[in-house]
Amino acid sequence: MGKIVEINPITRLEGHGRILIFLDEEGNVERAYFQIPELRGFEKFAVGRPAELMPQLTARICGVCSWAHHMASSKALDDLFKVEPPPTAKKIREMVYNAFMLEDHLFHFYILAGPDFIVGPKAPKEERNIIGAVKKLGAEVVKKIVSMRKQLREVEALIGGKPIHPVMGLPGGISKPITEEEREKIVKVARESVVFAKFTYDILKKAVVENERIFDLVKSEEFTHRTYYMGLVDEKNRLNFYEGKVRVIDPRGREFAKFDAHEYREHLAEHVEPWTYAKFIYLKKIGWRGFVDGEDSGILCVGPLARLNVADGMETPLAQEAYEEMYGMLGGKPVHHTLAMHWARVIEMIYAAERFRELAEDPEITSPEVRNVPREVPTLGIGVVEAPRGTLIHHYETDEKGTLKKVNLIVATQNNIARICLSIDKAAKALVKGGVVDEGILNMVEMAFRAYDPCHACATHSAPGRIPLVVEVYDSEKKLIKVLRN
Amino acid sequence: MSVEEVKIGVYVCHCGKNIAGVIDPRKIAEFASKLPGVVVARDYPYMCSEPGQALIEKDIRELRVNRVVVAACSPRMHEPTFQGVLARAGLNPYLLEMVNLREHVTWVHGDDPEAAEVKAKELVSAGVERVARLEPLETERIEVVQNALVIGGGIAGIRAALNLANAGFKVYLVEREPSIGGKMAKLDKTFPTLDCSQCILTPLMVDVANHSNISLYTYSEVESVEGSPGNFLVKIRLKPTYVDWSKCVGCGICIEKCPSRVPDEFDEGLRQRKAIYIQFPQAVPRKAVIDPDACFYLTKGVCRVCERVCPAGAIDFEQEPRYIELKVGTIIVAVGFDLYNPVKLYEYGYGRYKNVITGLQLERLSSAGGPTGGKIVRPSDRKIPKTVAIVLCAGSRDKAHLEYCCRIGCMAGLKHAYYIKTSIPDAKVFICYTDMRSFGKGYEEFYSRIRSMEDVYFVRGRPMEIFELPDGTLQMDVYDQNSNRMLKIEADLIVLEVGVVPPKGFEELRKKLKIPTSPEGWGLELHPKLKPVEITTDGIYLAGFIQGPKDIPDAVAHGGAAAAAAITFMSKGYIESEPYIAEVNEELCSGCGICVPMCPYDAISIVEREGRRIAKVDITKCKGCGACAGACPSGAMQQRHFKDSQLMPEIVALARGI
Amino acid sequence: MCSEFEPRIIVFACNWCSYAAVDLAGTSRMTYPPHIRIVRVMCSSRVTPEFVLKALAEGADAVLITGCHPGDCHYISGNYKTLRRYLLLKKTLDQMGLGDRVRLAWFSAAEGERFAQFIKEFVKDVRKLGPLSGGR
Amino acid sequence: MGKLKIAFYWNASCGGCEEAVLDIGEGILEVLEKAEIVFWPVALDFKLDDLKKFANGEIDVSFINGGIRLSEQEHVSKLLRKKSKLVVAFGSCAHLGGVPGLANLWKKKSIFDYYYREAPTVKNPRGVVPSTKTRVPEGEIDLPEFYEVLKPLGQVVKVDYYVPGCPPPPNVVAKALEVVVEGELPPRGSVLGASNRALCEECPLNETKPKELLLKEFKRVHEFVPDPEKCLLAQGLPCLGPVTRGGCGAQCIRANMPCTGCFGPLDNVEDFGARAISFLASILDYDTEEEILKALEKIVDPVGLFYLYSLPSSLVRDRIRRK
Repeated sequence: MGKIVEINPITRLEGHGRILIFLDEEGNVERAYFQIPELRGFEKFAVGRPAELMPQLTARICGVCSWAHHMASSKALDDLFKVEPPPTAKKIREMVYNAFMLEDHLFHFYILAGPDFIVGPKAPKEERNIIGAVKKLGAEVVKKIVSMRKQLREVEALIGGKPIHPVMGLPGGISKPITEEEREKIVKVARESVVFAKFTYDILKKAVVENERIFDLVKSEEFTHRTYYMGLVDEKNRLNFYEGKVRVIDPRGREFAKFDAHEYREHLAEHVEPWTYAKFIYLKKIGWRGFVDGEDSGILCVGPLARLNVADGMETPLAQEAYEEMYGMLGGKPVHHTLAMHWARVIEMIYAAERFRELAEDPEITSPEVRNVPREVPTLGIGVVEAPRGTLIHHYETDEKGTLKKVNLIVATQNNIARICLSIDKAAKALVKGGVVDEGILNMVEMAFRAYDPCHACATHSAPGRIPLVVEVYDSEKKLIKVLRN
Repeated sequence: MSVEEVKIGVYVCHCGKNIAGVIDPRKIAEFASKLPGVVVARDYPYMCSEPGQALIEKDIRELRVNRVVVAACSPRMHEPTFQGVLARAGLNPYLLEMVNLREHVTWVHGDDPEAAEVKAKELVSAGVERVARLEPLETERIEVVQNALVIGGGIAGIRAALNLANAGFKVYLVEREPSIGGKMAKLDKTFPTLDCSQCILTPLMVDVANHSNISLYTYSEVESVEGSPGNFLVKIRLKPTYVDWSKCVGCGICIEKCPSRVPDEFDEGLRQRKAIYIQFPQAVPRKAVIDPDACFYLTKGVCRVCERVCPAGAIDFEQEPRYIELKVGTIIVAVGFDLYNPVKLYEYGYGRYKNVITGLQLERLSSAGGPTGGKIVRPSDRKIPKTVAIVLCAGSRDKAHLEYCCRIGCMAGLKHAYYIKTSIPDAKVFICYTDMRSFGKGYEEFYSRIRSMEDVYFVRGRPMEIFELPDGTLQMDVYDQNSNRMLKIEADLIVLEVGVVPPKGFEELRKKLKIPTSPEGWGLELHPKLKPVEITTDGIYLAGFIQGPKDIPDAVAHGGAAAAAAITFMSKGYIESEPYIAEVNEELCSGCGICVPMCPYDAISIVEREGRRIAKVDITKCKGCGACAGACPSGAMQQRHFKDSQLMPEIVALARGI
Repeated sequence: MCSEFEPRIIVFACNWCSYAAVDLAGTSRMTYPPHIRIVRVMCSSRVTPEFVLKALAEGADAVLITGCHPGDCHYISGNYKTLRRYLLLKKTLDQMGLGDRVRLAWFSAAEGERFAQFIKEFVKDVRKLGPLSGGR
Repeated sequence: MGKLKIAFYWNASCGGCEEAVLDIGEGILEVLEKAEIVFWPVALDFKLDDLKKFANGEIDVSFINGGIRLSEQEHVSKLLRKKSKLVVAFGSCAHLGGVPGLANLWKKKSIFDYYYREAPTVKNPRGVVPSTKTRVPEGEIDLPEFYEVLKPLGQVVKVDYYVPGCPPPPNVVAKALEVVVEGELPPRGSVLGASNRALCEECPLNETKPKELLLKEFKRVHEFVPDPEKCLLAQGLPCLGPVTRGGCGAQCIRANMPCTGCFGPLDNVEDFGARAISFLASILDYDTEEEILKALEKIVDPVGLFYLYSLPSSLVRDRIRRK
């Protein structure tokens, strides 16, 4: 009878994330399980509701990325009611969405991941937290960060009604246009955000690229998985958060598939395990081969790194520069290093800021034409966006009155869960040997886990950048022999 | 609002055997005595009796009881009685709750005493829950307008109008026909005394016309009724007569010259009248009227003969309907009745056979002022009928037509036999009856008098079907239950004593006045025995036939009773304002305005108060329906005596049970 | 067991028509099942859906709202408001599987017999539905 | 005297309430002068064991958001209740059940069957669904139980105060924290930080209501472009402002969208939906069943409209015949 190591983080993915590590007689890891004990059943209780309620209803799936659901839902409604929003409506949607992506990414980089790099992974844990990060960055910088986030929130509220659970989304457009005065405020924020994004990129480079120890860590095998990647690209195969086609590349970087959201069911499938409430998304055409990586396993990865891996480049200049720099330094595409996700995230911040500014300055942005009233009979609608954590798909089917009959949601983090399991399993296997549980495991597992920024609704739940873990080591008689805490 | 501790007294009435015959009031009182807040619970044979009331008064005085539950009959019966008791004992009368053990329990669950007892207990406990939360209410006195409106100028309406006028009240009498007089004016004689109908009616009609306290509006109808008991605002529509009555002297020249003829309604279609006409010789007022559907000028645009010949120049084709508004304290409804449509009695052939007529038509034939100058002939060939059959209960007491008794057919039938025998002595008369109902004063005597006449035959049975022979003579088979023989009767004339129904137009009128009706459509009195003229609304009374079939004496008595009720109501001079009005909790009100259109009396408005918009209730307009409270989204609007805080505990108690 | 279950039904009655009808049923000694409990209001328009849900929540198996026939409301138009609220409440309760537990019926002051008849039928129907309690 | 001890915790929530707290920004610092946060797994490293170490009632106030859907959530909430002098239900889910409460129209089984077996993308030939205990080759894994229904916090532990909103807007959060920290607490059971009157009072469009607000038809938000200067209800949109507690500043209406009622009912309203039904139906200007039903066709989903945030606290919650 083997030992059990239970890592029980109080942090969660929409619930408490929980890691169980099973050891064999020799005390080596047999298998690590990552568990998500949370379910609310949106897909079921959305049935019977009027479709137009969905942008607000699905926003409640996640209070952190409510904008992502709100946007995917609004697009699904355009499709459902077969109505094209006026150009200005689309621009406002994409503009506020980029502002949101920036706000979300910056929060994750500074507050969550920051300590790992800014303070350093091997620094004493007392310092490796937000307090430490603040010390290192200096009060000035911190003020900058806080004020940037505040301003971005204000833009979200201005356009969406509320920064959390916005209400603007409607089939065929948005609920209200932007006035000139409002635009002035927005432009100001947008310009400042570009400066801020660049500044952030410098911080990243100093902390990661110019720090050999961390750079090696990023490239280390423990944090590497050769999997498929998925993300949205525009007609020029450039990264886009708001619209485009879904592109999938294989572990060797070759295009494996490029499809319209309507065909998602031919490409994606969900696997169920009895020990967690989460479903595991995998590539249907490859199939589910269990928790293994490589070309023969359908396991895929989404999110910042995946998006850059599937895109041929960035549409905005500064972001393109940074993009080339990263791949240059990491030896070309695709990059399989989990920790490179942080790097990719900051590059996306630059893109989001640039795109935000571009749209805010667009003369058309203040046109009062922000809605086309649907006339068609609704049947089926599918909408896709890139959420901060990856591809997000909303799929609705209704009766002729627009009452929902069937709802299916492919939520960003679900795409990653299988890979997160791999990362944790790998870290565990690398670090737990012969029953000896290296204290470093906590930090390693933590970093592997956090790189994915698993649905921020959870990540925020460990704002200081530390997933509090308990490691309990039992001997074969199930007697507790060691307790570890970070 | 009183902060003093609640002390509830519960009083369970036996109501003789009505309640005690099914459940044991002692057990109920015993149960009640243990309920929260109850300091005393008693039972008594008749709570409404003087000693019963004294019992409650005593407890209020001596035990300081400050909330009273009376478990007895319906509040609609005795609530005022017991409110009076509280008032006499110095307690606010609205701190009373009546639990309806009689109508709602013992009278309907006599078949299941156990269940009845449980239900009684639950109702009492709910009553206790409610009474504990009742609050004292104040009302104010509202002055009652000292005028009365009488709708309908038949004998009942005339009687009521005269009584009111003689008592010194201003009366407006509204009649839709050109003249008052109603059905009675069409009768030749009245049973059983055989007075000449016109001779006794006309003087009263003239009194009405001349009475200084009566304003008469004939050829007029009630357009709308607003306001409340004691202060009704009534709109009257004066239909255009196209004759300026202030000029018309009723000379009748216009009538002679008028070229258009139509069947005469007053003579039951037995002769023709002109388009311009005076309803009947004794008409009050005796003025001409132009029938717009018959007049050539008004229908085809050519003629105007009357205009040319009228010496008074009274003709006025430009007339439009006129409207007047009357403020009255009381309204008496005396709109009479119509005959049941005899055509529906297909097997009797009315409308197909000329010589089948109604009793009312016979009245016209027999009347000196009628189409034949009082000569009874058969319509087909104006021959004197030698054999006449009189069929009673034509449509009455017949589930296929009218289930109820018309209360006049039997005596009218006898009277009609008398008409025949006196004007055609050698005639044979058959009276086909179901039961001979001669209940009134002198009726039985009249019955035997006719019975004893020669050649008047009484057949107990209804004809199956009537056939017409080529010469217009009629034939019918009747099974006579007296002789147990099938009789084949050949008659020259058959008179149908047709059943009675509420008059045309009553359905609209009753809606305007909110008069409840019985399933047959007659006006529904408040209590079949004790309140024969009152209805659910104070200040509105029923008079005569409209409350249900009556003969003349009863109709007259009923009209008098209605007048007396109205006089009583007005003489008091005031009524209490509605206690159960709506009130706004200004602290909670957001001024959303949902309540405003809820009010049928326009009593709610949104006002500015310290820079806030809030709802305001005009308590003089509020009638206490609670529609606003039912709609209020925040619970700021409440109805006194029916607040959420008073109804919810009652609902909870009843839903949970004991 | 539903066959022998004794339902509890709350009836809201307006003072002028339906309550009078219930009284008349009594005065005319019509018998009907003892399962109903009457709550008297001046007009059915005072009855807010909250009362109905409260009754169902606290143990009633069904609720009957009664009032004057359309056009006969003592307060001119109260029963129309009742009708509007009832129809929307019913539609809502249908979604919760409770729609057949709440009814609306009009009774004139003269319809005591019809009331008694109606209650007999209604009690029968509610028996068929079975007890409401224990939905949890 | 020492600083006030405050705890924050979440149950079946979306995280929006956590963000809402973070969004008061500088405000949190003022709070921290008078109070110390002793338990906030979201933001600080504290574990259940640490919580267990507190004496009963040692924590002054616990702010708990999210509904109770899993056994684990009930467990922690009860523990917090024991350790706290005051418990504040924070946000619509803890207050009324919230949007996820709509799941109470269905049985647990129906939810599982669809989510794990019938959903279009699921490949689950063996029909596996999560269970509280699973034997895996390496041993046994347990999982918190998913309850038949979701409950608001108040139905699981005694709640002293409520903070409304989905999520509570910064001004409300700040006000609520302030009264707690300053100890200016209203009677138990009160709602903190919000108004005691319906939203209409603070709605910029209230004055634009017609004197007699009656509707000939209801409209759906996507069917027309409402005039942003006119009362949305008067334009036929079922805006729940009249029945909803104010305090949010009419954010949604300022974005030209009707109020959906996230602040819940006012003090003396027992059932939010019932009141909403009553006022909305009452102003429908028809008198015949046919006309009324015709107009009501636009209310395609009454439960979703009237109970979007409060189904688990409806009076008939225990009576619902779940599908």
